[in-house]
Amino acid sequence: MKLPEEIFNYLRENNEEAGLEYQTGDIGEPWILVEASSLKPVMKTLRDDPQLLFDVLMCLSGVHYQKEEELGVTYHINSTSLGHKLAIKVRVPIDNPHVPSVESIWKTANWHEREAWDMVGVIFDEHPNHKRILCPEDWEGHPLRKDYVQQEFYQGMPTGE
Amino acid sequence: MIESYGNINPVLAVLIHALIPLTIILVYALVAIWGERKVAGFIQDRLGPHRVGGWHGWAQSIADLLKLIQKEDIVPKDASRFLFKFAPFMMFAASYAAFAVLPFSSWYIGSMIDIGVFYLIAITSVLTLSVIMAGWASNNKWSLLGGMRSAAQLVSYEVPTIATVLTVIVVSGSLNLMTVTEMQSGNDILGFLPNWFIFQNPFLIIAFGIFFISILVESHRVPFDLPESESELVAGYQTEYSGMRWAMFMLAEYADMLLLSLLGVTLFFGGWNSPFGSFMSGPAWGFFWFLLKGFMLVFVMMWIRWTLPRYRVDQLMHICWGILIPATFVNLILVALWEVVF
Amino acid sequence: MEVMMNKTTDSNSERREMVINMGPQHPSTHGVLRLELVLDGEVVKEVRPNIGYLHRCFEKYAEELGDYASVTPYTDRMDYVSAMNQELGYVIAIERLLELEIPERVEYIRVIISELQRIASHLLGIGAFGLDLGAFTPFLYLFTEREKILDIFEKTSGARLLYNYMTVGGLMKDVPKDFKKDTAEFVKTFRPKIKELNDLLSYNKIFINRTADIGVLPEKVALNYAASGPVLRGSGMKWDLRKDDPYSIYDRFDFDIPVGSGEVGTLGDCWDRYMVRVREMEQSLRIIEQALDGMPDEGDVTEAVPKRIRLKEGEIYCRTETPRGELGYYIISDKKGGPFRVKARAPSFVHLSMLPAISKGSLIADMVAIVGSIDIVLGEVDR
Amino acid sequence: MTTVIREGWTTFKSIFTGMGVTIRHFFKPAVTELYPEEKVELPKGARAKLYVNIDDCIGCNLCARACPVNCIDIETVMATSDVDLGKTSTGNPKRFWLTQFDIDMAKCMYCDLCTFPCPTDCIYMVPEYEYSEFDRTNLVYHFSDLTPEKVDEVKEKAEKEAEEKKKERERKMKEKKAKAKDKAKSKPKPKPKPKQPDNKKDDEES
Repeated sequence: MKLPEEIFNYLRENNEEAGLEYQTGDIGEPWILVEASSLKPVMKTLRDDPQLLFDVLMCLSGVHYQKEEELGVTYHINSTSLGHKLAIKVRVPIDNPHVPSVESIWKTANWHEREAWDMVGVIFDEHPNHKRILCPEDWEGHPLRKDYVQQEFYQGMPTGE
Repeated sequence: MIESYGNINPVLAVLIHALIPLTIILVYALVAIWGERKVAGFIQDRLGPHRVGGWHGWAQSIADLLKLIQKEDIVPKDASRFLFKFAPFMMFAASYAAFAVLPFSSWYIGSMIDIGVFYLIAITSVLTLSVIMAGWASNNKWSLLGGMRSAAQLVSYEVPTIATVLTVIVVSGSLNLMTVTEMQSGNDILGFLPNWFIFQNPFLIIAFGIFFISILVESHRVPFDLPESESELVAGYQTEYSGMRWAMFMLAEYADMLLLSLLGVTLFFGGWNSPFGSFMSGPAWGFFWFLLKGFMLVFVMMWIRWTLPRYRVDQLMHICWGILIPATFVNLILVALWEVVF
Repeated sequence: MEVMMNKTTDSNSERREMVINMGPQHPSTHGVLRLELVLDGEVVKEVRPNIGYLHRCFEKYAEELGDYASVTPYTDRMDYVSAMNQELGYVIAIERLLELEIPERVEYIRVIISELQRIASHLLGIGAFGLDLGAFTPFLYLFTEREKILDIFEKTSGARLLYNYMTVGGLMKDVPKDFKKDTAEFVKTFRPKIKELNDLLSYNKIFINRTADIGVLPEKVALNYAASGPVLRGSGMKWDLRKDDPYSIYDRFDFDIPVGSGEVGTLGDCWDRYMVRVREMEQSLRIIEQALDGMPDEGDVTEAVPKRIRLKEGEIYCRTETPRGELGYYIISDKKGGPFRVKARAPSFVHLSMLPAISKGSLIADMVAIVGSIDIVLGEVDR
Repeated sequence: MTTVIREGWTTFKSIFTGMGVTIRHFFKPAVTELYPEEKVELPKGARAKLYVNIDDCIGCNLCARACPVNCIDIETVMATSDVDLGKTSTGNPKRFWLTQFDIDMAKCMYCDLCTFPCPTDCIYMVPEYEYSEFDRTNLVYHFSDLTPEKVDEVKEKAEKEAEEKKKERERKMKEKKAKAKDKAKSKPKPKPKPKQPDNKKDDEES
């Protein structure tokens, strides 16, 4: 059972080049900020390293940070055998929100990433089935953006009041 | 029989002979639909129909009939119209025609032909035809699947049905259902048991078991109601039907259920013979006993329906070809041996 | 004949299979779910679940409301079959952010109510599963029992399905006087009913034929798909958040976690998942009994409810064990009155994403059994 | 061969136990409650329909603000000083005419969040569930008991009152400015005034 602090230090020693950063808010849990480019290798080590063995991606959520004009993706991973939990964040600018897909590491990411694309508009590279999952395929805009305005008509049907 | 009437002109006599089973079927169908819903209700700790027509909603199925008559009769756009329209009537005609050979009582039988059983088996295979016709004609993927499933199911279960009927013919020696019933009158097996076939020969009990399973399949009853399994194929071959046509399907299904259970009663439970030998037996009582035993079997079918889940298509086939058919033929030999010995 | 393509189906005109849409209006899809089945005869070659028919964007509501406490009625609407457990998850997440001290009586009442809700939800899940396979009667027997639980909930919270009963820091109202008596009486009458269900359905050979060796989910695949709850336990993994990631006061009760054992078919098939749910109900009864004894009689349930919730910057991911699996709330708070972002991680969403993996090469009848065995609720899938 | 027999035997045994269970239920009395004849009365705190005891309402608008779906809309008019609306049963003075208090039961989701903030507990749920309507607009319940004429009369009395008060406030302001000017002339160097919070000063200017 390792605390996020120790996991962060352990990760820092193993792969130097990844721009890792340990952050925490005033209340609640800390998280590790990772560069979008080095996300996949970090995730691979997190899953396969015998010390860590994060075998379950609990939750993957897309977030729109309006003030900093950025889109973020938060991964909550958990190791059922060793029992520790970790939160990892990726921040990408809003105009080219490209994040590598972790679908090959955890199969559950497939639908979660499609939902993040649908709701917040983060583009996941090499995603096998990069389509909207909740809204209809030809829906415009991403509903969970802070500045989202619902379209008046969808295929001729009025949408809101 | 017609010649015993003497002076009534033959057309009227034929009409009477044709109408008696028809009225029995229609009245029985209405009562059976209401009965099934009441049986289902009581088994599931609820009441079933309770409002229409006063005491325990006896008029419920009449109300249903009226509703179905005035409902719009939709024929899908590019269904093959004639086959679609004709299928339900053909199904009902098949099961109605088969009633001709059933001996209702010593005094009344539709037509006293010597190969009654042979005729009956031939007619019931027409049912399969009408179900496939309905399934294919309604141009709906679900009913196509329902039709195909029922084709496989009905055709393959013809074999165990015929084999078990054959075992009884081996014992009775004649194909004429009236003589089959007459051979089962009186009750002198072990002193008090009526000498119905089921008691005469122990292996016939196994034959009855297999026969009962296969008539469950023939009349699409759970656990074998795959052609119109609600939870998988929406409503199988009946999906596109509505109004009077669908009512005709329901009528045909219940008539088929009664037909096969009456056949079972004739072959195994001594048709119109009363279980107490000479007491309460005679042409009038024959009617009563024959229908009472039929309704008992129908009740058991309903009881099974509200207890068991449904089989899958390939398991159904495995049971038929893997277990039932070998069992019936082995049983056939055993019955024959038993007959030879006693 | 050319298979008519609707706009959203990608064209497979060169493949001559039959594409059938099972849903969104279909008797056994447990809600508005469209399964695009590519069929070769009756064998299912490929499944493409299409969801989103019941999407009401709970997450947008949570942000727009601008107040932490008034989100609870919307959490009920996600998995409307086990509403209390949804509220419990959200409420515990906010209390952890606030580091709020909860009175004993509230904790005990919350455990009793969420365990009752677990039984009610399993009753519906098992009944619907039996219905999918053609057994109509168990559904009715189980629903008579479920009505008793709903009556208890109606007396406590006033509503039958969507309660909005738990708030941040406590409960809306105190339980009525005869709450303990009703619950104890329910526990006593319900135990023999489980045995009756086993006689009627669980060990019925036709039911076993229909569910054994079907939709087999190996443990490794389950973990890779982040399965949880009865689906994961059905595959033989002893993983229950009430024990492995304890929240509320579950560590005070002793109950064991039923796990699939491949008793009838291979490990991880439909029957194991079903049987885990049946045995879980017995364990919930044990918890309720222990909680009833330990429940303090006095204490105001609304004393710790804060008038106005003010949260500083920060975020938390808090997960609880609902009848369908692990329900997680990821809440980001900034200084304003309402949450900046609430992400609800629904177990049914994850289990449905596994469907293509476990139902390769099964028949339509098995497809119905598999969907029934993973026990999904579409309100939670679409949020 | 033996497996087939054993398989067959377990199948029949399980079928017959199942049928035993159903036949036992066949003879048990039904549990259905016949609705129109046997009416089920809801428990005391059941959340079925909102009711407002209007003479206890002080028009504080807390319930409308607490409602997540905004199905309560209240319009209040300030009571003029000459009329006294008396006190509610809980002793809070009533200072507003309630010209409109509508609850749209078609939008209400029975979450009961409105009954808690109410200071006089005048809005609560009544266990009455047979209020279905043919027309959806009939589901909007009007709880205000003021007749339309009374509403107009109250409204324009309130406007009159508001103008008087505004005039009176301007008059007071002019006197103060006049007093301030002659004070400045009489004392060349005024005492340093204590630091005043900004917003108080803005009020006086506006």
